[in-house]
Amino acid sequence: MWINMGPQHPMTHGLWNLRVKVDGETIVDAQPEVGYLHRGIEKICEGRTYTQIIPITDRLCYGSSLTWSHLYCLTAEDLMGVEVPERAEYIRVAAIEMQRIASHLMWLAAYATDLGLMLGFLHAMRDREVFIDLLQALSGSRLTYNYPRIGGVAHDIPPNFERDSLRACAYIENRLREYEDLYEGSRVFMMRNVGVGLLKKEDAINLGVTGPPLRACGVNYDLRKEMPYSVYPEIDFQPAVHPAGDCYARYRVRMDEMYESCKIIRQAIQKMPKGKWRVVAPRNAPVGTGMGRVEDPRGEGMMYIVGDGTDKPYRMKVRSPIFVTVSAAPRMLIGYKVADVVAIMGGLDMCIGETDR
Amino acid sequence: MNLFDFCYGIIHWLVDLINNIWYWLGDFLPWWFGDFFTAVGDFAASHGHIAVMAILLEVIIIIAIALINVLNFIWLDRKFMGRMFDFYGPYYVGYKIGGWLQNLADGIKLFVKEIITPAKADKVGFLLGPVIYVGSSFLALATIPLGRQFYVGTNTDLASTGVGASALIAFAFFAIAPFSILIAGWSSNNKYTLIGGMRSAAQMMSYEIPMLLTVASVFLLAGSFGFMDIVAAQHDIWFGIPLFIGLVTFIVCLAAEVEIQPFDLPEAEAELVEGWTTEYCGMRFGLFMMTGYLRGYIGGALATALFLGGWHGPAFLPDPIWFLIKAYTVFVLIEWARWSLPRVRVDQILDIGWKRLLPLAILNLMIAVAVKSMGWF
Amino acid sequence: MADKKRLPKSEGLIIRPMLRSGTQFVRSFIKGKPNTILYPYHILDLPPTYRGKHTLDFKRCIGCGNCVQICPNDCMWMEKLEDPELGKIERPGVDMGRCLFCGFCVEVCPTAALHHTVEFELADYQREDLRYGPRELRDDTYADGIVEERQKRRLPVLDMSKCTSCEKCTGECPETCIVMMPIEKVGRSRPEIDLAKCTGCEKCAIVCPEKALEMKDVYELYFEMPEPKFLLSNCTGCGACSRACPADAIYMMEMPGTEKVLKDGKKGKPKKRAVFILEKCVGCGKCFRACKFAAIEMPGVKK
Amino acid sequence: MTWELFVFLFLAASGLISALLVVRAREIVHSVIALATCFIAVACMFVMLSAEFVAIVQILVYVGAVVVVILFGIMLTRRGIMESEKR
Repeated sequence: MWINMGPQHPMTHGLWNLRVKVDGETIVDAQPEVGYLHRGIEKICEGRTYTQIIPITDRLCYGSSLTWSHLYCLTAEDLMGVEVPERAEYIRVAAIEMQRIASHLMWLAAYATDLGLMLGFLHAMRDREVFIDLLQALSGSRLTYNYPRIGGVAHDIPPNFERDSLRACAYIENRLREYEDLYEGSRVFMMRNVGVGLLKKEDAINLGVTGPPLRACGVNYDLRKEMPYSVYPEIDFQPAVHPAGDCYARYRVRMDEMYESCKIIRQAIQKMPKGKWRVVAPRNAPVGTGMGRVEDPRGEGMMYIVGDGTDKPYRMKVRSPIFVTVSAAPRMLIGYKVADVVAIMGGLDMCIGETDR
Repeated sequence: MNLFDFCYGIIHWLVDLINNIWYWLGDFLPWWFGDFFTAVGDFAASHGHIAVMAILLEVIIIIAIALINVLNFIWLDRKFMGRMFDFYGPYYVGYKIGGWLQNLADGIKLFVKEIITPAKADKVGFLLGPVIYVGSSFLALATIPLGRQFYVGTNTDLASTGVGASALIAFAFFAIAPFSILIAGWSSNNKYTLIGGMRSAAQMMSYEIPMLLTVASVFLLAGSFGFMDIVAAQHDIWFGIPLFIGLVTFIVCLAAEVEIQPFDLPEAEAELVEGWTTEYCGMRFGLFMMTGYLRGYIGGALATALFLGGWHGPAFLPDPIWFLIKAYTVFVLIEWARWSLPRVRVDQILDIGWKRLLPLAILNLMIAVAVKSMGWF
Repeated sequence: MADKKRLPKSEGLIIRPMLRSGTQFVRSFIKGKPNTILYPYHILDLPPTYRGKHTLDFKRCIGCGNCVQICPNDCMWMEKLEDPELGKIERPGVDMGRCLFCGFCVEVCPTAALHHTVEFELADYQREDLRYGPRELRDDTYADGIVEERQKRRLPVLDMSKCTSCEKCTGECPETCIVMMPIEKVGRSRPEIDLAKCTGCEKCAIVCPEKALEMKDVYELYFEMPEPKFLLSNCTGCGACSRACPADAIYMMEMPGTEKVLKDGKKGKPKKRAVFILEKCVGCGKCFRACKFAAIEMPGVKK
Repeated sequence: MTWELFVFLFLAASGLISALLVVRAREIVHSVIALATCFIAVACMFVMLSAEFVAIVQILVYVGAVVVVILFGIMLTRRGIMESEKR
């Protein structure tokens, strides 16, 4: 029996369809279908000037919009050859890591409801609010921040930002321990997660899985270490890796990443120099190509822009991590129960905005 | 004076009152009409007739108490959940009484909503599903005594015992629910509802056995199938203390039977959209939801009567109050576990039922046999 | 089928999560108040950087239309108005139904006349009601009350109509950032100020005999705006660009030696040419649009 | 006519009609519903004969078992076959 999970289904976290063929309650085949949220962002960007694209790239992912506009700015700076002031780089790193924590907390919330734990949902959403408030004070908006600019960031940091962010880090580290009790301390959670959705290391590499699902397979591949961008080389942190390759490993990797992000925010705030936070970016890009890669909360995000000398890009390409990762879903799903679909797909942290673009 | 006497008295008084007017009216009419009037009045005032009406009144009283308790339960659940989740819960509707009226508002909203029957649904089954579910749950409620004198009786002579096998009746009707759920799930003609119904059947069947085994140990200790005897036997010590394993097993099974959170697979909203209630809307869904909480109340009442000493407690509060306090405590305990645990998978729930709870239930039964044969009860 | 793995030890089965939720329950009472904000009754605490509804300072706004140019969603438009104080003016309006609140219009405003307020309750009954014209956005006091994010500099601003090319300012400048540049075919030169070097010492403004250099507040602009390129061969001297320029950066100057000799031997009026003071240019493209003879080129600006 | 006679007639009628429906119904689930109704009617009759325990066991065992019957009914038959026979 084929079951359509989606496009309107609590499991999907967006608009996509997972067709699952079940034998009893065991999955024998699965077909992810995406494309319900296609907005043609790559094409829209070709009709806009380089500045005007920044708010559009915010809309790529509703979970971590800052990462994507940062990625776009990195790419455009690579194309135009703009040197970013050091203060702006540190502000960006702090903001991205806040966004990463917020995104992971949103994942944790969604994952909790997938497994039926409403308490986890509301607690994680409440604590995400702390970081959303910080980013709101920083950028002026709650979801689509539109904060990075080509050649820096939009504003300087607001007063009390250092104090508040250090306080938020301490707060969230306390809370994370609470979550660990709530999730890992619970026998039921472990029953649902350990040994579910196993993905082999080779399969993960062959299918192009990136980010936490890849690191959960025991592959130590973090772009912040492998291809350092921004000021990550000057910051001391360890990428979170777990060897098991199941849902629990993915959960563990994300939890560890949140701890690491707190460390990074602290270092970025302490090392932040005084000075300019923005330089004037040229209006017209030269003829040539620019490329940027970042470690998105969901995996490796990549952008590629071809400039033709005018103020609009000739071509823009976005590589979204989830679009690639979701193709590995059938490998993880087959052989498990229908109830495991939510655990496995929830563990991938689906974000349809960037997948369909 | 027990509940039956009380109702009998009221009905008797009412019938007398009406009969006075009736006979008075008959005096104005010719003699053959007057005779007819007298015959009807005498029939109405006969013992059997008044007894039937008294039983009906009893049922109405019990249902009213149950429904008020259900409203309380929903409110309590929401408030408790809200504080646990760090929000207020019901707040504005009935601000002075802590948002208690929110349930009534929800009920009114559900009442005025349109009831849609899916075009491809099986009409008979779609209608029968909620009917059987609600009906069987209310029937299970009927035999549970709230106090020494507060139970549905049929006869004044049975004052001390109530219905002979009342506990068995409660469990028999409590066990009908999966039948209605399966009917509702099948007739909605939807894959999710069908899977939900199947899960419900599998789950309830596998939890019925450990539950009845634990209950059997209680029957063994009390030496009776009736609630009145069981509660009376707990006068010195609650059965929950020697049969602690049984109490835990019973509450876990109860959570599974009532389908609340760690075991609410039939309506797992993340995987099967809303499980077997997916296609229901309006007041039919409202009935399902209300009956879910009603079953929670029944479950709490059963646990109270069987393990927690029923209405026994210090005498400064009347019997039904003690009973309800214990039932509420059991309910809150179940809710606490409900909001802090994720959902179990379908094969794991059967594992828990057959591999963990069944041995525990048998162990509990053995303890009961040992205790009984030692002559402590 | 899944490998049967041994579950890691989670001590206490369900005790730890239940204790955590119970702790939260107790904490909620100790704190006295849950985390919820009862929205319509309790007002949200928003930071001053919040991007809500726009305000427009009519006195600061020069009507350049840069905000309309940069808007990614084309949700702004320029509206011609008749104001009792300011006369005939052009001011922007915003369609809140299409606005994505990116804040570019505020960032690009050369005079910091547009601002976002923290007002966010913009819901209305009809789509047309969401179109806020300039009069509805007007708030002439808001911009003075807030701390400007962008750096404000006091810079000498040249009024070319008063300048006599006396070169006094060049000698006075301690940073040597003022250079006299000859203007083609006019026979005069004008001071060109390198704003990047300027420290705002005000010496040039003091020394100027005609008060042609004045110190004014100029906001730093982070966007590189397109610059007009002037083609002298196509210019007819009509003056349309000068009238269109909102920043007062184009002056019409007479070119000596181009006078037509009339029949009665008298000399007519000389031809005029446009002189661009690019330091004052805000890059709005209005001159480009006003010019009917293709004498101004602006790459990247729509006609 | 006493109450008991009236109730007995009602129960007997519903028991008979539902027993007939078990055989006559097209949908297998309908016949199972009728079967359950029949059992419950019989159980009520046991109550009237003051054989309460038998009645309760009737409900517990038989109505519980009906669920299994439905499960097998759904699993072992296909709806398409039944509908094609109807035409």
